[in-house]
Amino acid sequence: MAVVKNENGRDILLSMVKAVQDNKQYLGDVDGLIGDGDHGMNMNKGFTLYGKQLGDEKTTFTNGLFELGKVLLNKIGGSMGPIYGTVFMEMADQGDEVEEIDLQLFINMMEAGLEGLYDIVDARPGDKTLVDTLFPALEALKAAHTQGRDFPDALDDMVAAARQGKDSTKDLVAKYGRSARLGERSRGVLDAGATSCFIILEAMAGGMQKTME
Amino acid sequence: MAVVKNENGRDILLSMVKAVQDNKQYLGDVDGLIGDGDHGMNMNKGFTLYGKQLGDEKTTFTNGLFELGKVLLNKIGGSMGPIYGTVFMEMADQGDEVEEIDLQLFINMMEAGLEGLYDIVDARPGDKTLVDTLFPALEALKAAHTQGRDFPDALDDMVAAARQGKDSTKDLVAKYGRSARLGERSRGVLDAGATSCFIILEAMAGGMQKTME
Amino acid sequence: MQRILNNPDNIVDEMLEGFAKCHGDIVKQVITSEENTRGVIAAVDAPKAGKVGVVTGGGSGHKPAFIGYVGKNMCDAAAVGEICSSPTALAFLEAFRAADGGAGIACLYGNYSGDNMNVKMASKMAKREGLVVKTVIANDDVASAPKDQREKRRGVAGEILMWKCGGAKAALGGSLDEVIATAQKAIDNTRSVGIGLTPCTLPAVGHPNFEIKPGTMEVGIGHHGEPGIEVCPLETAAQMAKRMVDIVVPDYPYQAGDEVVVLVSGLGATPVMELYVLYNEIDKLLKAQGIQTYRSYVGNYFTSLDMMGATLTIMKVDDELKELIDMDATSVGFRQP
Amino acid sequence: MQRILNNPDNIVDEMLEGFAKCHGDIVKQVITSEENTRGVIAAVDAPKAGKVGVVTGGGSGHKPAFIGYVGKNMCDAAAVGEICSSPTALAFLEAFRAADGGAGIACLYGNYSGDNMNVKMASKMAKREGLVVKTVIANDDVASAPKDQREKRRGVAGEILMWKCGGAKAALGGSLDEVIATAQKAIDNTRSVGIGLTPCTLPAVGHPNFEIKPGTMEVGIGHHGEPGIEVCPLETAAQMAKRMVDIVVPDYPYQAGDEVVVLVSGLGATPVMELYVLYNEIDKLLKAQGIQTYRSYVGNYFTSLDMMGATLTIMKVDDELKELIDMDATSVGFRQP
Ligand SMILES: Nc1ncnc2c1ncn2[C@@H]1O[C@H](COP(=O)(O)OP(=O)(O)O)[C@@H](O)[C@H]1O
Ligand SMILES: Nc1ncnc2c1ncn2[C@@H]1O[C@H](COP(=O)(O)OP(=O)(O)O)[C@@H](O)[C@H]1O
Ligand SMILES: [Mg+2]
Ligand SMILES: [Mg+2]
Ligand SMILES: [Mg+2]
Ligand SMILES: [Mg+2]
Repeated sequence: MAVVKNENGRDILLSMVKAVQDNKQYLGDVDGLIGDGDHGMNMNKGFTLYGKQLGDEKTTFTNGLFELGKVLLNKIGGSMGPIYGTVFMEMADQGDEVEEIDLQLFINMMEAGLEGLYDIVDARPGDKTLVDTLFPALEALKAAHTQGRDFPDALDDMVAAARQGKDSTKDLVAKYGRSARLGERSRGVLDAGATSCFIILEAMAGGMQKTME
Repeated sequence: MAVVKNENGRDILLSMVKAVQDNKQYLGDVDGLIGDGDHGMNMNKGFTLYGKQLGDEKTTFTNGLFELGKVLLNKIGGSMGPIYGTVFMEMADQGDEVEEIDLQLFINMMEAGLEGLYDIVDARPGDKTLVDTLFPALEALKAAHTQGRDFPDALDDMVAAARQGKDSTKDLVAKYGRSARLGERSRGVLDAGATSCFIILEAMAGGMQKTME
Repeated sequence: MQRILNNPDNIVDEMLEGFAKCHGDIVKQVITSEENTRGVIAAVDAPKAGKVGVVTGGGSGHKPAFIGYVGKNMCDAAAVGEICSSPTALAFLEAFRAADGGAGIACLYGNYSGDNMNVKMASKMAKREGLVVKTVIANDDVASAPKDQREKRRGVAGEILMWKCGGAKAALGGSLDEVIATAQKAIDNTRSVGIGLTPCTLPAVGHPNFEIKPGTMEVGIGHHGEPGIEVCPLETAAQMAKRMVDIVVPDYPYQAGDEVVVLVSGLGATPVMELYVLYNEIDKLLKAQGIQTYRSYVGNYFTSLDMMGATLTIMKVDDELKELIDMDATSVGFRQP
Repeated sequence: MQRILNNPDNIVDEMLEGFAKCHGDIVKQVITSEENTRGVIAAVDAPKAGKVGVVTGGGSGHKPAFIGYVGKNMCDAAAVGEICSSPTALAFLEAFRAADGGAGIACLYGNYSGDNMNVKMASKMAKREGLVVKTVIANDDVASAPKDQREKRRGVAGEILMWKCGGAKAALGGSLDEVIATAQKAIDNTRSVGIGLTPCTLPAVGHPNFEIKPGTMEVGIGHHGEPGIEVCPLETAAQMAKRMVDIVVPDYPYQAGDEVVVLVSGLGATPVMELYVLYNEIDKLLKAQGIQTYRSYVGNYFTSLDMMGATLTIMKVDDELKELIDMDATSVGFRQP
C-alpha cells in the first residue's frame, strides 16, 4: 500500500503554491463575475508569501500545511485567511509529527479540515462555496478506502469528485459570501472559492502522487 | 433735436431684459469657451428678476436703470453684479429725475457708467472685457455729438462702435477675469462680457429709438 | 483611473503611515509582531487601566471608518484590513491586546462574513491569553435582508453611533457587560439605507467592478457595491429622501414622538453640499411624521472610496443614549463638541 | 450627472437650509433683508460685543469652505455666493453687520475679481453705516502668477490657516489692526499648489466645463478649474508630492530649521486614504530638507465639488502663529482639539 513520506512535503506544497500562482488571473475573473474580483489576488498573495517564507528549506508535508495555514490566517484577511487557514492548520494537526501518511490518515486530515471549516462558517454542501468542492472530495476518499483502492487511485477519485463538485456550483444559488446578495442572479457562474479549492486539491494530489512514484 | 422722454423707460428696459433672455444660451456658450460658461445664466437671472420686479408697472428710464442696477448688485454675485450694477446705477444717478434725456445727457450718463466701472475694475480698453465694448460706444456717441448728428443716428453710431469693439475682443488676450489665466490660449474667441454689453447696448439703443419715433 | 497612488498593493500601509504621522495627538500605530508589520491603530493613551477596551476593525476604503473613530471616548483600537477585505485574525487579536486595560474588550464591528470569521478566531486566541472579549455585531442596513432575517443584515454607517455610545459608556466606567448591552441597544435602535449613484474603483483593480448606469440609481446598495433592492431612474433629492425614509422608518418602526439621531453620510465622491440638500429633505419628512431629531450629523462619515451616493441612518435615543451621544469625543472622523 | 439635487438653481439655498438645521449648535442663518433671503451664516453667539468680527465669504461648491469655517475662535460670519460665484455686495454687507461687535470687522477673503469688487462695494456701504472694515486678501496659490506678481495670485486652501490665525487672534482680544496684521502675516507665510485629476461638474451646467484627459494631470489647477501651469502624464503619489513640494517650498522659500503647518486638502472626490498616501510622501520630502512639521491637517478642507485631486499648503509659523494655530476651535469644517 502506497504512502506519502511526510518528509517529502516541500514538492507537494510547492506544487500547490504554483497552481495558485498560475491561476491568479483566472480566479480573479471567476470572482469578478458575481463577487468582487479579488479572489485570485488574495490567494496568490497568501500562497506566494508562504512560498517565499519556505525559500530553499525542506519541510514535512504537515508542518508545511501548518505554516501555510498560519500565513493565510495571519497575513491574509477577508474570508480566505480564516477559511483556508483553518482547513490547512486542522489538517496539519491530525498528521502532526508522523513519518508516513497513508490513505486513512489522509482521510482523517481532510475530515479535520472540513470539520474545522464547519466550525467557522455556516455554509454546507449546496450553498455555492468551497464546501461544494471539499465535501465530495472527502466522500470520494472514504468511498475509495472502503473499496480498497490504492492511495494514488483514491487521490484520482478525490480530484474527479472535487472537479465535479466545483462544476456543480455553476447551477447553484449563492447563500454565503458576497455573491449571496445576488440571489438568483448568482446562478450560471462558478463559485470562486470552490474553484480555488479544486485547483489546490488537484495540485496537492498530483504532488502527493509524484512522491509516491 | 430728438429726445427720450424719461417716463417712457418701461419699453426700453423691457427690450434690454428681452435681449438678455433671448441670448442666455449664446452668452453661456461664449463664456464656456474660455470662461466657466455661466455668463448667460448670471445675466438672465438678474435681468429676469428685474423684469419680474417691474411687473406691469411703468417706470422712468433712469429709475428703471437704478432698480435694475440694484437688483444686479444685491441679487447677482460674481463679477456681473457689481460691474453692471455699478454701470447702471451710475448712469441713473446722472439722469435722475429729469423729464427728457437728450444726446448730451445720455453721453454724461454713459460716461458716468464707464467711470464708475473704472472705479472698481482695473481693466481698460484692450484687456478683453466689456470695457472694449463700452469705451468705443461712448467715444462714438461723443464723436456723433461733435459732428452734430441727431440722437437716433448717434445711437446707430454707438451700436456700430459697440459691435466693432465687441468683435475686437476676439483677437485680444484676456488680462482680467477667469479667462486671463489662459493667456495666449484666450485669443481667438469673443469675450463674454463684451458680448453681453453689446447686446444690452443694442437693445437699449433700439428701445430708445423706438420711443423717439 | 485618476488616483493618487504609488504601488496599489501598498496603499493601506502607506495610508496608515501618513495617518499615524498626521494624527499623533489622537492615535498611535502599535506594532507588536513581525507577522503583522502594519500593526493596529490605537488611541494615544490606550490601554487605559480599569477601562473596558472598545475595539473595532474592518476593511480599508471607508475613511474615516474604521481608524478615524479611534480616539478619546470612542474606540480604543482598530484592526486594519486591505481595501474592502476583513483584517486578519491576528490583527484583531493585536487590537484586543492594544485596548486591554484589564476590564475586558468590547469588540464592536459590522456583520460581514470575513469579519465574523476573523473576530471569532481572534477571540479564541485571545481567550488562550486570558483576555475577555465580547462582541456586538452591527446589522443596521435594512436593505441587506428582510426584517425576519435581521441577523443577516450588514453593518453600515450605524456602526458610528454604536461606537459613539459604546465608547462613551466605557469612558464613563461601564463594565464590559454594560458596554456590550449599551452598544447592542444602540445598534438595535438603529436602521440605515444607502443609495448608490456611481460605482467605485479599487486601486488594485483599476476599473469599477460593478456598474450603475448613468441616469439610474441603486437603492439599498452596500458599502462594497453589494447590489441593492432596486435599480431605478435617478430621482430628485426630495424623492431620494422619501425613498430612504420610507425604507428606514417603518422597519424599526420610528414613530411620532420618538427622538432620534439622524446621520447622513456621503459615500465618498458626492459633494458635501448635496448631502445637506438631501438632509434638508429628510428632515422635512421626519418632521411631518412627528419624529423629533435630537441630533444630526451630515458629512463623509462612512465612505466607499470614490463612490457617489449617500446613506441615511436613524437611531432612536432614550435618556441613556442621549447622554452618551452628547458626550464630547475626539477622533479623526468624529469630534464633538 | 449622477448627483443629489432638486432644482439646480436652488441648490445653494437648500444646502444652507440643511446646514443651518444640522449645525444649530455652531451657527445660525441670519436673514435681515428681503433682498437677500438667503441671509448669511453667523456663529451662534455672533456678534460678540467688544470683539473684532472676522468675516469671510465666497462662492459655493467648496465645502466646508466658506460657511464650514464659521464658529468658535474662527470666523464670525460668512457671505454665501452661488456655485463658483462671488456673494453679492449686499451679502458681504450683511455678514459685516452680523459680525459687528463694535470693535471693527476683519474681512479675510480670497483674491478673485468678483470677491474683490463685491467686498469693495460692501465696504463702501458699510462705511456709510459707520462700520469699520479692513481686509486681508489671501493669495497663497503659487501657480496662479509669478512671484513678482504675487498680488495677482488666487487664494486657495491657505485661507483656512488665515481664518484660523485671524479668528484666534480676535478671540484673544486682538484689536482690529492686530487681527489684520496677524491674518496678513499668516497668509504672507503661506504658499499652496493644487493638482487636478478630473474636472468638476456644476449642477446647473450638467457636464464638465473643462477637461482633464484620463492619464494626465493638471499641475497648478485652480479651485474652479482655472488652468494650471502644466498638463503632464499622471504620476505616482511620490512624484506628485515632489512636484508640489518643489513648487511651494522654493517660492517662499521654506528652509531647513523652519517650522511649518502642512495642510493637504482633497478637491472633493479623491478618496481620503489617498490624501494620506500623498501626505506621507510630502512629509518625507520636507523632513529630507530639514523643514519641521509643527502641525498637519489632511482631509477635504477646501474642495471643488466632485473634482479629483489635492492641494498642498504650507505655512511657516513663529511663536505667535503657533499659539494661534494651537488654540481650540469649533466650526463644522475645523474642530480642534
Ligand atoms: N461565509 C462564507 N462561507 C463559506 N464560504 C465563503 C463565505 N464567504 C466567502 N466564502 C468563499 O470565499 C469565496 C470568495 O473569496 P474571496 O473573493 O477571496 O473573498 P471576498 O469574498 O472577501 O472577496 C467565495 O467564492 C466562497 O467560496
Ligand atoms: N476683473 C474684471 N474686470 C473687468 N471685467 C471683468 C473682470 N472679471 C470678469 N469680467 C467680465 O466678466 C465676464 C464674465 O462674466 P461672468 O461669466 O458672468 O462671471 P464669472 O467670470 O464670474 O463667471 C468676462 O467676460 C469679462 O468681460
Ligand atoms: Mg472576492
Ligand atoms: Mg463666467
Ligand atoms: Mg474581497
Ligand atoms: Mg462664474
